Amino acid sequence: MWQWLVRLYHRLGSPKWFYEITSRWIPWLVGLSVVGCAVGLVLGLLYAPADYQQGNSFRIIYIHVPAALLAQSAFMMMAVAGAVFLIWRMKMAAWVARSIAPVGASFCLIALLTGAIWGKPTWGTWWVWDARLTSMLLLLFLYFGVMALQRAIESEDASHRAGAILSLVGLVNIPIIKYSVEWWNTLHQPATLKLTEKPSMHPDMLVPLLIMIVTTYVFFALLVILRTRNEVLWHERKRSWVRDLLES
Amino acid sequence: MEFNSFAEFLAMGRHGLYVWLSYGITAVIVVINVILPMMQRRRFLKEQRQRMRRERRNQTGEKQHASST
Amino acid sequence: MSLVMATVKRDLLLAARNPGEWLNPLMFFLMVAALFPLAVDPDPKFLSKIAGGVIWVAALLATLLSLDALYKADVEDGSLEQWLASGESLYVLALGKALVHWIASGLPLTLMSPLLGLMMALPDDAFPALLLSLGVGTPVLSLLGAVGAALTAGVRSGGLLLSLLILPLYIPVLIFAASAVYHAGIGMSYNGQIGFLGAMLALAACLTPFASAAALKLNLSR
Amino acid sequence: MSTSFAPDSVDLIARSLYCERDDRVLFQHLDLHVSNGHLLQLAGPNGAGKTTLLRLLAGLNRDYDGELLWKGESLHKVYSEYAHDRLYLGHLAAIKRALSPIENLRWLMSPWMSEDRDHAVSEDQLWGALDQVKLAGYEETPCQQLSAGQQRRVGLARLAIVPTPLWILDEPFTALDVDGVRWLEEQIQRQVGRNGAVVITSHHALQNIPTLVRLDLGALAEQEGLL
Repeated sequence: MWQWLVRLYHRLGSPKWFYEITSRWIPWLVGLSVVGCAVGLVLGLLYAPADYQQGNSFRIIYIHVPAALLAQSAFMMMAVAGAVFLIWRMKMAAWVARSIAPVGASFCLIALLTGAIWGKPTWGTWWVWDARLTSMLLLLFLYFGVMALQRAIESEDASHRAGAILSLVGLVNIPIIKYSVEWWNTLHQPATLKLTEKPSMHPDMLVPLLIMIVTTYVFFALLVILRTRNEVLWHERKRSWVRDLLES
Repeated sequence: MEFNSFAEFLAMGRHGLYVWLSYGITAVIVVINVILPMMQRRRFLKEQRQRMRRERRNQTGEKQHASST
Repeated sequence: MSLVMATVKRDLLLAARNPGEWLNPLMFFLMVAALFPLAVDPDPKFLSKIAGGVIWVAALLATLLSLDALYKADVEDGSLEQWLASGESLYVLALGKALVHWIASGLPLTLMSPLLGLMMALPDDAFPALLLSLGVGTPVLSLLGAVGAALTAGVRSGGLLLSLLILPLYIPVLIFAASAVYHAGIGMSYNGQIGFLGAMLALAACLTPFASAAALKLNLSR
Repeated sequence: MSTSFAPDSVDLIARSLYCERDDRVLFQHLDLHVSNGHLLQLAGPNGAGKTTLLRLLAGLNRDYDGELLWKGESLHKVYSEYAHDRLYLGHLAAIKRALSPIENLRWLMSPWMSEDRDHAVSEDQLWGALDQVKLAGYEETPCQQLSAGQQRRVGLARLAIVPTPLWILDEPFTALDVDGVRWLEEQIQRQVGRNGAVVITSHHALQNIPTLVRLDLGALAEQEGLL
């Protein structure tokens, strides 16, 4: 088992291996994303019953919740990849971390925008300082910070390391931020209608949501892989295997 | 099926604007995220192929130059 | 340890020679707070409600202003290189630098805050809470901010970038500190908030020097 | 200190060092041994990696492959002992312009001034060193009023006092006048003469030192086929 892990680690560290294996994965990931998205949306938009309080506007849940979940776990993955780079100096990890940042920020933006739009029919206004939306906004700021820092530092190695350090600091802070925002929210707003908190969800509503969550993770993997492959090509452009690839 | 007609589906019980706006914005962001890395890849391949062609031309040029002197 | 002590002494000496470095953020603190009555409403009843929050936002911005210079000069003139060459722990040095920053920024802000409290019609009961929250909260700002300062020390025009990185991390401090002042003003207990600020201070004092030390090394590669 | 260093007080070994920057290999298979009485001059064209190698040897940079040993142990494992035994003078002088030479020197020397160390440096030695580098009378003038050469001398004054057997100097001759250059040459000779060791990057021709070894990184790169 241990030896298998060590071998996997060395393989993961090899850009060429990564490029080749992901070439085989991409069709599967694309297929899964398309099928999952189609099934999830048909079930969610056509077959799930309307919410008794919110009516049909609740159907936004099928993008809002997966995007919000993903935006948070993507930050964690970015920080973990950064830590792997800091500790073992594995360049692949740095490229993965750099690829995650814009994708994670995109999903964070989706969660924010759909949350705001959802707020209009629910609360009657486009923006409410709701605890979840506020922590999403702060998460977006954290993403912006990491990306701005990576862009500002000229030396590539230093920019990877700086991004990794900042995302780790951010990771430690996220629970504190979430807790403090929730605490602040209970002070200022008496419990209003929460967007996504339901005592129990009808299975017809829940199943499409679960499908969409899984699909979003698969799609996220696809996007990160696409970006990481570009990083691999760029950094290995002088190696013979990339040259062979260019010749063909 | 929750809706009886396509028009009803689009209307989403008076919430059509919000639902479709959400899905529309999401679609735009998703498409951008797919297209950007693909364009980047295409640009990379083009630039590198050009660079290799240039290098090869320079190499053969040097050889000819060396043989002529 | 000797280099840390020498650095703390040297930086305090430098602050004494260039008083502008720490006086300017203080004046900025005063001016920002003066903007609110002018821009919003000078009615004391309204001001007393927002006073705690406004003073804290101003303190936060003033801290950010003074942070940019924390490591920049040390990176540019080679002091940082000599730290690393000395073999002494960068963790302790980062802690020392954050302490110097707090002495030159957080401490004077705290001492000056009652003046702003008067300007903003802060309720009498809230003054102890204001002093206490600033006293416990501003060291957290210095410690967290020092990480950002270390990360951006080698970046040209890193001041704005520094604010982008650090502001989201300041939110919890802002929330609990401003709420402590507000609750004190309406005669409620604010022990919980101060306790939370204290916990954040302990956590920041333990963890942020690691991040600062790692970030400082970035400015030395090459 | 006129006494000479113990015979095994300098023992710095580099084994098959490999270093690349921005996808370019600066050097590989590099072996070095610096011990007592050695003077090693790193030479080579700009961009050959002189400063990079110097910083690796000084322990300031861990971004390399291969081995660096100090007295037989990995340099970064015994870094605090190593740091106490070697003096590193960077290309940047670490001088604060608002402070006077004596205040600057006091800070620069602080790692060697704590009393629990053997041969702790005393305050008198600092004043004496400033006297040696012709800064007598300027000890308490803010450095911003001194010339660039004078400011560099503040940093160089450390050479007159620091009791470390190994010196690592990055372009120390920069911005010095004729007198300063002569003084610095004397210091290097004195250090080698008392059985200490010096590693230096400089375009300056060092003379009258029989133990001088020049390592030309440009020639090395050519030999290894890195160009």
